[in-house]
Amino acid sequence: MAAAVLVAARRPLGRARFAVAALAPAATAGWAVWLLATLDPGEAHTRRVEWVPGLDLTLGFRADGLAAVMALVIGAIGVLVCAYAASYFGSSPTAAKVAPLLVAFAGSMLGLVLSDDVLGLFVFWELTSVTSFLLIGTDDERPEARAAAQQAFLITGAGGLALLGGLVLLGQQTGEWTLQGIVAAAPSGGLVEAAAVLVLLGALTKSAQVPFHSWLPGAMAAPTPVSAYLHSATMVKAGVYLVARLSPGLAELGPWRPVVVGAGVASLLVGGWRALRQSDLKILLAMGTVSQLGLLMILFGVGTEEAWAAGVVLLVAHALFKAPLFMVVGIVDHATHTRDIRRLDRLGRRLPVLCGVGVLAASSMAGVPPLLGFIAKEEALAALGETGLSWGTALLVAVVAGSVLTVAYSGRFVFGAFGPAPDRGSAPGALVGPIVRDVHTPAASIVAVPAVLAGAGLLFGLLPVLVQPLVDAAVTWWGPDAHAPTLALWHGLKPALYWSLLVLTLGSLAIVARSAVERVQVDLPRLPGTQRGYERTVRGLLRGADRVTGVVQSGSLPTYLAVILVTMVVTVAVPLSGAVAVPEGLVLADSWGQLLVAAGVLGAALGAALALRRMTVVLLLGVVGYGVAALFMIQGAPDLAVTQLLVETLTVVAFVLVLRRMPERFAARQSVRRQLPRAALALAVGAVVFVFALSATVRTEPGVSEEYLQRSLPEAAGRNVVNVIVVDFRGLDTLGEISVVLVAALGISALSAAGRRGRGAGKAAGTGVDAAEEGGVA
Amino acid sequence: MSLTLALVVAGLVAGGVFLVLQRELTRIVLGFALLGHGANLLLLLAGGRAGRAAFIEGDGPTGGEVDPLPQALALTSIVITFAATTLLLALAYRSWEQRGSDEVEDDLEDRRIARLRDETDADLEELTDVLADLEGDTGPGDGVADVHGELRP
Amino acid sequence: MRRSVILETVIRAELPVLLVVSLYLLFAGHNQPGGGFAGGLVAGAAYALALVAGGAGAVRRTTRFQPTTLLGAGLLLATLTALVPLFTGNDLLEHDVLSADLPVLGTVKTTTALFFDTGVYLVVTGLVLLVVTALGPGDLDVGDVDATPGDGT
Amino acid sequence: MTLLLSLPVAMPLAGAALAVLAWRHRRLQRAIAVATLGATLVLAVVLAVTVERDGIQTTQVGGWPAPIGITLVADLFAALMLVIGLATVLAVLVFAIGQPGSDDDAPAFHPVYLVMTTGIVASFLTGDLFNLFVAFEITLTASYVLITLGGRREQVRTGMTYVVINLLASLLFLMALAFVYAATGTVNMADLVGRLGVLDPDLRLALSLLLFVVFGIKAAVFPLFFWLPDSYPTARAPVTAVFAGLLTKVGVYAIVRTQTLLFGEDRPSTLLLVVAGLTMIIGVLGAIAQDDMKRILSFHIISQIGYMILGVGLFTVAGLAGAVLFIVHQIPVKASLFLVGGIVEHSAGSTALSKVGGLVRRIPFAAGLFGLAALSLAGLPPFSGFVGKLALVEAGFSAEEYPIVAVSLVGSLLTLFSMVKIWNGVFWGIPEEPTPELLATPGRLHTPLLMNVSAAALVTLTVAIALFAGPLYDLCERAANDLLDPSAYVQAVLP
Repeated sequence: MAAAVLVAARRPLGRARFAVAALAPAATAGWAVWLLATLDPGEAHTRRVEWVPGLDLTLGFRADGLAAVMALVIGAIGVLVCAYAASYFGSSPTAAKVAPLLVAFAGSMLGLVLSDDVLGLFVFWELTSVTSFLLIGTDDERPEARAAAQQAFLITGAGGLALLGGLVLLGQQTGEWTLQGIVAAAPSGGLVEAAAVLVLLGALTKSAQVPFHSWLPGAMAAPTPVSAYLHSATMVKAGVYLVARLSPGLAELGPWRPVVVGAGVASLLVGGWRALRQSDLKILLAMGTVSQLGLLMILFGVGTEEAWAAGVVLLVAHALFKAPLFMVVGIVDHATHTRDIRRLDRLGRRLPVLCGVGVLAASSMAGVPPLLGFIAKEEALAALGETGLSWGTALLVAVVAGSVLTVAYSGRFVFGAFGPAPDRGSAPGALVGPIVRDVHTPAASIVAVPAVLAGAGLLFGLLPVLVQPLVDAAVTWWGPDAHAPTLALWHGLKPALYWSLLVLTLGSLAIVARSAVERVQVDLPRLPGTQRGYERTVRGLLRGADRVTGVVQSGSLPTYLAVILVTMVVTVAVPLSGAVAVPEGLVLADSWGQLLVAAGVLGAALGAALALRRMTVVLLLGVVGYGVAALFMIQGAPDLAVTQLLVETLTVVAFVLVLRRMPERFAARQSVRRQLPRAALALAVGAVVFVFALSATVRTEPGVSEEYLQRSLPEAAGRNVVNVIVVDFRGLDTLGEISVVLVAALGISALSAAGRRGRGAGKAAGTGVDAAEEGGVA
Repeated sequence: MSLTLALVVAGLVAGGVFLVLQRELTRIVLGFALLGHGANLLLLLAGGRAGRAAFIEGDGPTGGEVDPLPQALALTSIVITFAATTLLLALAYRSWEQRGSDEVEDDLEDRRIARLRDETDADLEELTDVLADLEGDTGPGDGVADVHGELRP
Repeated sequence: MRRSVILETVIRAELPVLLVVSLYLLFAGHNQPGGGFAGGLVAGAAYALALVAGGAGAVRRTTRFQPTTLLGAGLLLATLTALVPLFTGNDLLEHDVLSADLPVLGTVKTTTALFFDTGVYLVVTGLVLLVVTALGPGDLDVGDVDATPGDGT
Repeated sequence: MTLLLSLPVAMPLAGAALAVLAWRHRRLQRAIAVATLGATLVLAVVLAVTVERDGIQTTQVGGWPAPIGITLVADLFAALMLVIGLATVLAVLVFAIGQPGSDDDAPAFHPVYLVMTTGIVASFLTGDLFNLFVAFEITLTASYVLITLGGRREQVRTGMTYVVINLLASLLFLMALAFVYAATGTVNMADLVGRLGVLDPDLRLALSLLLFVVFGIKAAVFPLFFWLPDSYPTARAPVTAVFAGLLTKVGVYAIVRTQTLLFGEDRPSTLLLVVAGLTMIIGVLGAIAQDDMKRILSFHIISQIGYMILGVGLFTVAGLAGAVLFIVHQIPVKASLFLVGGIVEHSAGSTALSKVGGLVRRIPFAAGLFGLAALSLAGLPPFSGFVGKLALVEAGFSAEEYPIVAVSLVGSLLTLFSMVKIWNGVFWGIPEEPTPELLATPGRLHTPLLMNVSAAALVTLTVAIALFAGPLYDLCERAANDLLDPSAYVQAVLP
């Protein structure tokens, strides 16, 4: 069984075409059917691949009924989408790009629905986001495609991170890292509630639920086969699927129902309403998807067995009608080069077969008997009629309203695509373009694909017994005793039937009066757009980033240094203030000589800090250096003194060599007011160092030094202990030290070589690079 | 420990910091030289009071020798500081050669960012305009379908 | 730069003296103040002096090596001194005591640390040479082949 | 074990010396550099295997017992860093050799590069605080030279910032060492453990914070990182890659080492978490504000450092294990991203998002590499960054530090945002016509094989990290255990 996953997940190499690509989903579908046929209720095939056991990260697969249903949808729709895409793309180079991504997506999606371990599920979850990003951006030369891909990725990515947080929290709170375990534990508690909300955020964004739905219309920038597959039939169902998985265990948690059902109802209504005003057929369908997913959310999330089972039926039905609808739009687009219903006129007469397919699929969407959509809708209404919740009736009314909208936009789709063009006098149609007259007849092979799907919707509607096993298999997830309702076209005169009739009647009225509805829509105040919200967020982020960066990243070296030093002073001074101490044996000075030299050094240092001529500073620096050498000598460090003397001489020489070419004085002195903060900071640093030096001298026991004195002569044959330390005891330091010296020497030489090259070039060309650069500054 | 020495250290550090905070590269380099002296003296100070140099005259230490380890450490650090300071000086010199001035420049890109921009992602703007139409912010109207048509003749 | 013949002569005479001093510092370092570092600085300074006084030609006549060669050889010597004991089963940088009977000096006892210190000496000499030539008068380039006069014309 | 610990430190130095002697014989220099680093990497792997099997390894340099001499110590953390660091250094070297007109042309490049490697190795292995200072100086001085190699004006200007800031950090480090010595009389880290323990807690905290500031400058944490994005992007691609991949991590390594070994008892945990959060967010906001691929990536270095500090701040086994895993994953990822930046620069002449576009068509292979590395950086599964992020999230939740986990997740989203921004700006879109300058240079439109190979090698390494994340995480957990309980370390150094 893992083999099936692997086969599906493997990306065909090279220029795989859709025929090859279709093999993977075909295998998946076949495997799913076999699974459904052989699985006993409640049974499952499992396979676990430990990845990071220390983090409970396991790719644990569990193929149960629900997984098989999902796999069947993924596989079957996948095969058909491949068949469709083969005709759709023809031999365009895009095909080579899309085919492997589609298969990769199918593999990820399959992994998602087969995963039992939540972290493993998350892995596939994000993989579908990545493939979706790449597929939306197929046409990457168009800016909207890039932006849409980015938006989809960011919104689902944000949800994904919430999901990750939620899953980890859930796992840690329950100790269970599998869906099965979590559902069985049916946990509760404040943190679990927080975790559930986070998980739901992930699910809602993925399933494009209000208010996170804004990425889905944009995602329609993807090629139509991609839209049909990812953005209607499969990927967007991931969120719904996750809710379905967790609902049996978490539905009783406080925030669960309000969040899921609230978002679902909002999506159902907003999506339907928005769909009703679209002119672009594809966007119309996308809004319809938002609406349908809302209904699915409600069914799976409300937390009753019947609703859950109805959700499974609707999920299958939705795949069977939404995918062909997208395909129909793709064919229309191919044939007419537009998808705008204002430019399409009586297409139904020219393409009657296509029209038939479209009508069939749209009817299923609207819930017209005897199609599968009707059965699903009726089951849904029946289940929602008996939730037993205090606000059950309100929910039912909302769903009925949403269903009316569904009927209405289904009609808008059919009449928009295949009916007469709307009266152009009433609409501001100047920008729309002319009504299309030339129509290329699509190939039979491409029309056949949606026909098969729509036909399946009819077949299953007429013979619901064919779908029954799917629902039976899936519902075992709800509980060991759960039973799916028997699907049928005719259940007798029950409330659901009346509701269905009401929906269809009101919907039909809306279709008949569609121009009036359109006018009402124009006149009504507009709903606030979440797209603007997304845009504002991103803009705000960019602006905020600029502002923050503008503040912290001043680009000025003195500022950076000052910040570092202030940080040092503050962080150190706080604890140091608690440890101020005067060391034992503190004396004013070790000798008069020390005092004298010290005064000289301090004076010279002060002079160096304040001097205005470069050479003066260098000379004073030399005085400081020699003074320090003298202090070394007084301290009892002749080696240091000698070295310091030599180093100081060389430093001064080096400075003189460099500074003799520079202007004598520093640039105009800055005002005292501007120097004051620097002086203050300098004094603060000096003070901290001073206090620290006093306070740190607390050592009472001898350090390691005694060892050096003892061992120097007998073991290292040297009388100069300092030298012995340098070359022997701590020879590694010295080895490092000379490599520093070597590197510095090479660096200086390289810099001066570069300088000479610059000058050489300058001489050769008359105006050299450096000369030009200098000119640029001046 | 000698208070005088500690004060010298503090003074050198303060002077060094003051110079390092200036804008002229040469003063910055000089500041580091002062800071280096301060740090080296500090190391020595950490070894305790002044004493006899750490030479073994006879067969072994006679007591009263000054702590040799900080000296060795300071020796290493003098060399390292010298190497680094000289490299910095060469860099300052190169900078002066190139620009005819030895003041540190601010980072251009940072300054650009710091000047608050109003323009934002062009792609995003385009998408938003398109999608806002779809959502109905501008009502059913403008031609949208062709923007979204991935198949152009 | 005008060259002073007298200065050049004096310095050329002094050069060997300074070199001997530097070698003394190197060899005596283990027992007296000095060591490879101080020795190297003196040797380097001697050449620097020669450079300033006598120009590139003078230095080239007295130095057989490119400064980079000195650097490389010094580091190699020091590193090898560190590495060799590893292959005789000892620790990195472990030194052996050496003693030799020399004609004038009598029995000299030292350790392999001397080789290490010689490495230090060479590297430091190389550094000083490179620094002085890099920052030194522009017409006195010695360090870099591609900087010989005539390149730029 | 003497050989295994000593050779990685000394061999690159010997190589550097030979490379200096081979001045201007570029082929010879290349051969020396590659051979030395290759051999060192092999040794590091053997060392890691030994440490994994036999526990902490030590050697006393010069044969002097600690704390008289300098001790080289390899625990699991150090060994992991060593292997991954050397692999990255080697891959970047190959890139530099393959890149036409790179710094590899300068005779100083190879010796300096090798010396820098020594510094990095020594930083990981040394058990002596002063020797750590020396190792830092080796690394830094070499990096000063590398960042300004070529001496172009932009390089000199930004190199100046880099050198000045790091020099200041070095001097602060020196002062900190003086204080530590004044208080304890030793600089051997294992010896310090006991001697610091008896100090006044306030004094110890002051020492701890001073060292944290020092290493924080090098590791580029908030508010000490401002220098980094100004200086890194101007160096050539290989140099930036190795800086980005390793140098900041050496600082993080020092933070982890000192905070766990020396100051484990009174860690400033809350402070660290706050610093971590600010570093993540301010860093990634900086990235979002940029319009140049290399600058965006430079800000990401900072942001990602925040995640490592987060792990340290939690100060639990899980947190430290996450931090170690995160560092190990970051080194190759970051380096490979900058290498791809180098390929972009090579084939498009710029890395400014406004000046390039549609490169997925011209350099699809590099685009793919970027995609993998970018997803990894953004912490998306199934890549290595995801495992690291997951480890930190789990550790954060376990420690009940919810706010910082939330911040880290937000930071992760913003990282994704800016990676998508690079992808959209550089690899997608309408391809820019090659500039005449590019067309005039033969071979510019074609990426040299070695550049692709070395970038691919690093990406493969990150994929391998993801693939073997299970055993690797176990190693990290063991490393974290060792870090939290220094007694084994002390025992190994001072038997």
